[in-house]
Amino acid sequence: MSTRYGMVIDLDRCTGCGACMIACAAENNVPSLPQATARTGLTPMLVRRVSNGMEGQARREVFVPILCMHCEHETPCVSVCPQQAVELDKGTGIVMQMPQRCLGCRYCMTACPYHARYFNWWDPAWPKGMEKSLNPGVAVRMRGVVEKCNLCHARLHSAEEKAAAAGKREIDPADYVPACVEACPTAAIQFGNLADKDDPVSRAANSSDAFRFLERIGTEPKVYYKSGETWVKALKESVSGVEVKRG
Amino acid sequence: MNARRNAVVFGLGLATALLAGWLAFPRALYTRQNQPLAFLHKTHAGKSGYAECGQCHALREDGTFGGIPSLDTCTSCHSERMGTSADEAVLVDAYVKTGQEVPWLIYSRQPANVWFSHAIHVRRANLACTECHSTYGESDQVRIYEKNRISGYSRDIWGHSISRIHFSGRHDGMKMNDCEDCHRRHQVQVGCLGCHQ
Amino acid sequence: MKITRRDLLVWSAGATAGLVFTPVPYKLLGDLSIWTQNFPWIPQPAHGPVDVKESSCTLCPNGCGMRVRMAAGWPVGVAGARTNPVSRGALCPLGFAAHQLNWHPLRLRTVRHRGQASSWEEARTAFSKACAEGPIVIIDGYPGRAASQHFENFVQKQHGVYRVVLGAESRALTPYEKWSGVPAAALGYDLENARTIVSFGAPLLDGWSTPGRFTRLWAERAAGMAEPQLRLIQIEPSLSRTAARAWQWLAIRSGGQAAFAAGIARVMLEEHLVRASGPMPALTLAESAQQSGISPDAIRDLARMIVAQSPAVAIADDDDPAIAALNVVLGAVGTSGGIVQRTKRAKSYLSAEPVIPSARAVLIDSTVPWDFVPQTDAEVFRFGAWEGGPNKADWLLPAPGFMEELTDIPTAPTSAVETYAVAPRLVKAPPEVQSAVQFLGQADPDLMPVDKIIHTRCENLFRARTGTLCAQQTTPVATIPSVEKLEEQLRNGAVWMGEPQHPGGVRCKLSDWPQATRSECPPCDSLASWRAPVLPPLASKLYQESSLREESDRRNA
Amino acid sequence: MASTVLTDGRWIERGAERASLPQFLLWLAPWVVLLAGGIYAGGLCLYYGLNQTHMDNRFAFGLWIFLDLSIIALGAGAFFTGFLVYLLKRAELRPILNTAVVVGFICYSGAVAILMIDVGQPLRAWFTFWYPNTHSMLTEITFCITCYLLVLSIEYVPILLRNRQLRKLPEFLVFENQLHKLMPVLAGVGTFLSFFHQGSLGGLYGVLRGRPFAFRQGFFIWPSTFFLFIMSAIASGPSFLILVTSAAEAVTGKRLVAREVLQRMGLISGVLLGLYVSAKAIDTLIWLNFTSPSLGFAPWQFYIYRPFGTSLLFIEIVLLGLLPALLLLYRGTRERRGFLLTAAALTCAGVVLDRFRLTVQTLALPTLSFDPFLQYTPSWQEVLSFAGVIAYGVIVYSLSYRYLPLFADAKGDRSHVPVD
Repeated sequence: MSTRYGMVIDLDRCTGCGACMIACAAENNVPSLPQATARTGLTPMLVRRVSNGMEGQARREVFVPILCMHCEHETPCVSVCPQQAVELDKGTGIVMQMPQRCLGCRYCMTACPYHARYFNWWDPAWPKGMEKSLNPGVAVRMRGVVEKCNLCHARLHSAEEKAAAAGKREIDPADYVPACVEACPTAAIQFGNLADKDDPVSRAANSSDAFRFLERIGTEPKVYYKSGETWVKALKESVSGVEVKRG
Repeated sequence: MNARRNAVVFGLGLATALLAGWLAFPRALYTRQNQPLAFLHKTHAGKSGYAECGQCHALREDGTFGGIPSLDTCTSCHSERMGTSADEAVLVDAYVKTGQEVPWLIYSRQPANVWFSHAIHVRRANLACTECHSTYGESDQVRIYEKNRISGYSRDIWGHSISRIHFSGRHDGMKMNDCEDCHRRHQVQVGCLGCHQ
Repeated sequence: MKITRRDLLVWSAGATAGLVFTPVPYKLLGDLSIWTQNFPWIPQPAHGPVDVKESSCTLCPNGCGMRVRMAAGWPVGVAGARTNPVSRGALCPLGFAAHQLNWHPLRLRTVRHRGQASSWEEARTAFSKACAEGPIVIIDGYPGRAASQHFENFVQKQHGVYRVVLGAESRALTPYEKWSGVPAAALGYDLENARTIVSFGAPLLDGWSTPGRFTRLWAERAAGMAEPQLRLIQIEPSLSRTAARAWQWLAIRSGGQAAFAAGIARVMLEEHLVRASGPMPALTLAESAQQSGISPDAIRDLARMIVAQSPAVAIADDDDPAIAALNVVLGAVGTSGGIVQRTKRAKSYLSAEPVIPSARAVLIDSTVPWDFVPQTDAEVFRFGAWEGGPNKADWLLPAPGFMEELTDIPTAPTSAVETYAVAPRLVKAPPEVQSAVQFLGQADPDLMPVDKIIHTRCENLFRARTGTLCAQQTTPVATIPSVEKLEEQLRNGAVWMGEPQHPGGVRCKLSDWPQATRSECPPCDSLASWRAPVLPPLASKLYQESSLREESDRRNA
Repeated sequence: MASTVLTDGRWIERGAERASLPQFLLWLAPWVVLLAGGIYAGGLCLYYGLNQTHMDNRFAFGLWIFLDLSIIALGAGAFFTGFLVYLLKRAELRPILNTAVVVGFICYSGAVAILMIDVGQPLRAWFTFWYPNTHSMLTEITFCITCYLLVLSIEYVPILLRNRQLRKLPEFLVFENQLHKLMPVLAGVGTFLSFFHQGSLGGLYGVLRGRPFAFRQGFFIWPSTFFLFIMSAIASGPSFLILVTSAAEAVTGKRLVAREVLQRMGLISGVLLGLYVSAKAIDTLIWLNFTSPSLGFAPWQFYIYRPFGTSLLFIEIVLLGLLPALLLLYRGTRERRGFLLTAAALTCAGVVLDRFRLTVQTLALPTLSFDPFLQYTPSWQEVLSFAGVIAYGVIVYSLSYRYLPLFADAKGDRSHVPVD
């Protein structure tokens, strides 16, 4: 049975601390550039702050972590890439982005309704000496290519290598946990195999509180969200009037 | 007359280009470097009785590949000069005594964007080292290390024939195509990120 | 025969045609694109064996457990250590990039005297000269460490004084010390047994104290539950992160906290909801309602709810005595689920006033927040690993950075149980830096060095034979064969945890309602207890590359 | 004598009257400056990367893609005229054929040049040919456009070789004749290729199910925009040729093509435009009532953001669609030069507006319910580099006009007939 890695993010548990964003950036050698802004920066994991549009005591806010949804069906970015730099992996269900193949046409970015893809507008750079702190498992991307969440693929690599060295065929699930999942202080992000019906994640994904953004587009994203609050559930459908709180 | 002359001149141009492209170009494309020391696999395999590659080029506990042994492996025997060769002197004086690692030039070093797991290929797939590294482990002389001026890759990645045409059907290179060929032969399918990082 | 222009044309036509049948164009095309895949100016990660070291974070006095991935001898990744009983595997966001701080552009690397480049020798001579002339003050931002012990030993011999600068979480506990005589350093919140927590602007879900402790508790007992076992009520003017997630948020008028606390207390006493043990506030309910901007009914309802849902405790975001007094009235002091005494051992500290008279030299440890600037005419020796904007010290002395020195981790300020951990030196410090301890050590060589102090502390733990050692598995100290074993385990990231104490240890005598003394600090979106003057560069993800946190609240990173 | 130094008479067609060389150079000078500026701006983008533009992660496509799509549509006149002349044997259009080829060549080469700057890694662009993803509209476009540019260049060669001096070389003359035999074939190939890439350019956005504003259901594998783009391209191509030749006439002060030819082009344009507009109207209705709602998007919500209100829809379909179509279809208006030109201009404007809405508006609109509506203003580098392309076009056209027999049967009449 092939694996289908997926997530369930409990929005009621997310405190918007941003640990997932920084853990992700550190794990994946994402640079931090002084020129980068909220619209040109690189945040493969991005926590967005959403309000119910009201003011004063009636105001409610929720924090929505947005990452690549690893769409299972008619994956928008896969079909549009002119040179197979993106693919939906048969074995794992991970949507893989290959920066070394990418020519930077950015067609996939216009195709992604979740804005989960980011372009390297600048060459990556680190303060002098800090390149020593780069994660050896992840290649640094160059200017002019698109990158996104690959579900911390370096961790899957080491898990596989460990298994192989031990003479095992399957990896130990405990060895493969993406950085954001590991970092979340409230365990709001659950990660697991959606293809396995007994996996807590697939159970959570099938619960009544679970939903996916823009479900009706029909791309079958593998990142689910859940919340008990009605106004938060309403965010999945496209209705205008609720906007990102600036700052 | 005029036409014949043209033909000759045209042919001359053609010939020049072909010669330059097939003979001069490959030489010009690569820089040639010597290894810091003339390490001979044969001698070491023989004298020190290492039979298996894995005895020196071992896997670490976490399954990652150790690569070329660190200096202390050398020091275990070469703490003092063991012969009269010049390289022996260099080894002991420049490295063993100073404790500085030997800056070996790695023929088969893949770029940072490649993830290759020896554990998976050797333990799981039971491939012999020679599948990729040929019989260098038995060689009795050091090879010149050739580096591509543009890409910075070792020549072993592209393989030694510039055309990459091998009538045996098997390349001596370590290019992506070579990985793909082997994977095709063994019907192993991996996605892009199965081999890239 | 002469070569005509025509010949050249024909010749080059031939050459061009020939070139197509050589590898040249194709190989060049290929290599060129490979070149774009590894631009020479783009850094490459190092090769080398990877291993994981267990340690603790030293960037604020909460000492969360950390797992540090090391490759080729350098830290390449940080994660929370689940084995740590207090932080429980969580870190604040900044902790996840802390391993990059040592290369921060604002890292202090040279001794500076009034802006001019100077040397350690000159600094040392200046210091010993000042010591000879008169009393010196050593200011510590992280009391209870072996280094702090070292400082105290030094000032004892030099007839100087030892002062501390406490963070907001510790300051919030100081009123109880005044009223009960129990040192604030011995007090903590028994959050695990509370059913209601009234936070007066304390960023409980945003880096307050040990981030992992409360956020995990909240996640397990409150998050997304209609009827949570733990009710978090946030009293705050603006919709902060904590307020956004709280069970109830009361948008109070800025500066109305004390009045609001008084109102709650009055309702409790008037309606005899509590044993009338505390003093009656001067404010009438109407007045406190008016000052806090919350209707009397809302105050009354809240008071009743709090008592109904006890054990409850109020948590202040600073040393506001009114909120402490509310806890006294509420009977939350010295009871489980409230403010408890975790140890008998702790001593009380004298916190450093900004104004320091009659000192000849003031030595400020690198753990003191950068914005603490003493008002003194004495010579100021400021240690720091990074500089953060202007600081009026005569001497700026580059100190070891993150994970660059051996230190021990005393109990986190708000913890209900006593803990002890050791953070080993994982990274080689650059040759030009020196810690305050080393500096003093050179001034007075027969002081006990830090590793000795840590060893004696281990001996004490070993002799006391109480508590457990939390690592992959928890082992009672009593079963550990030797002190060496204990110390070794601690140095490898194990955490010692003391026995939970009986809560009744602390009693407050408070005759009349205290006057509000605290000054109002503006609402702040930066993480509560971070003490380094700079942020890791990756913090730009939160402050600059997204709109998650206000740029204005970012310290110069 | 200075005049003999500054003369290029022997390169100009015998009998054809052209401005004096200094005058010509004077005319070229500003365009050359502009071109230089464009090259500089483009160079900046290549050297420092695309941070020189004001595009960002949300506005990943900007001015360049919009204008590329536009000029490729307008350049469609080339293949379509070829198609009419060679395959449908409409010989009466032959006089305008050369212009059509040159204009097409300019539009396509310009577009390709801009695309090379627009991609982040131009040195790797050839991967598309080596590892093509056959499902991607962009692959289809890349292949077709490159091939068609090749075709256009080949079509351009004979015109080039008919230059007075080059003609003198016997080999060239032979070569040119051979090429001429090839022309019908090339026209066929060109038509085929254009048909596909014009369509694929429409598909480019039509397939984006993640962008419900652009997404369209379609027939077989092609979304409706695929066909709409082809229609709009062949409708606007002739109109654009009318504008270009008229512009040339205005500049040179000569009648270059017979009125009938232009009017014929106008009629063709009008017919196709009529078809296109009605098709578009139907498509829009389908989208409003079925496609968009089925994806969970109430269509009205796309039009609440100013300035992209429903008025834009009206302008595009009625003012810039129906109106010019009628103007071109009625002989009365078509034969009045003023109306003809206005109609042609409106037609082109309509197609450009369509491209604009598909590229820019699509990206500005939110997809997630909490997305903001986005603004984007191109940087001077983007604008200047594209201005460079226009300058390049003018220069190439001017040179071709001066030294090549663009209008084979144009009377080089000495008397300066005022443009009526």
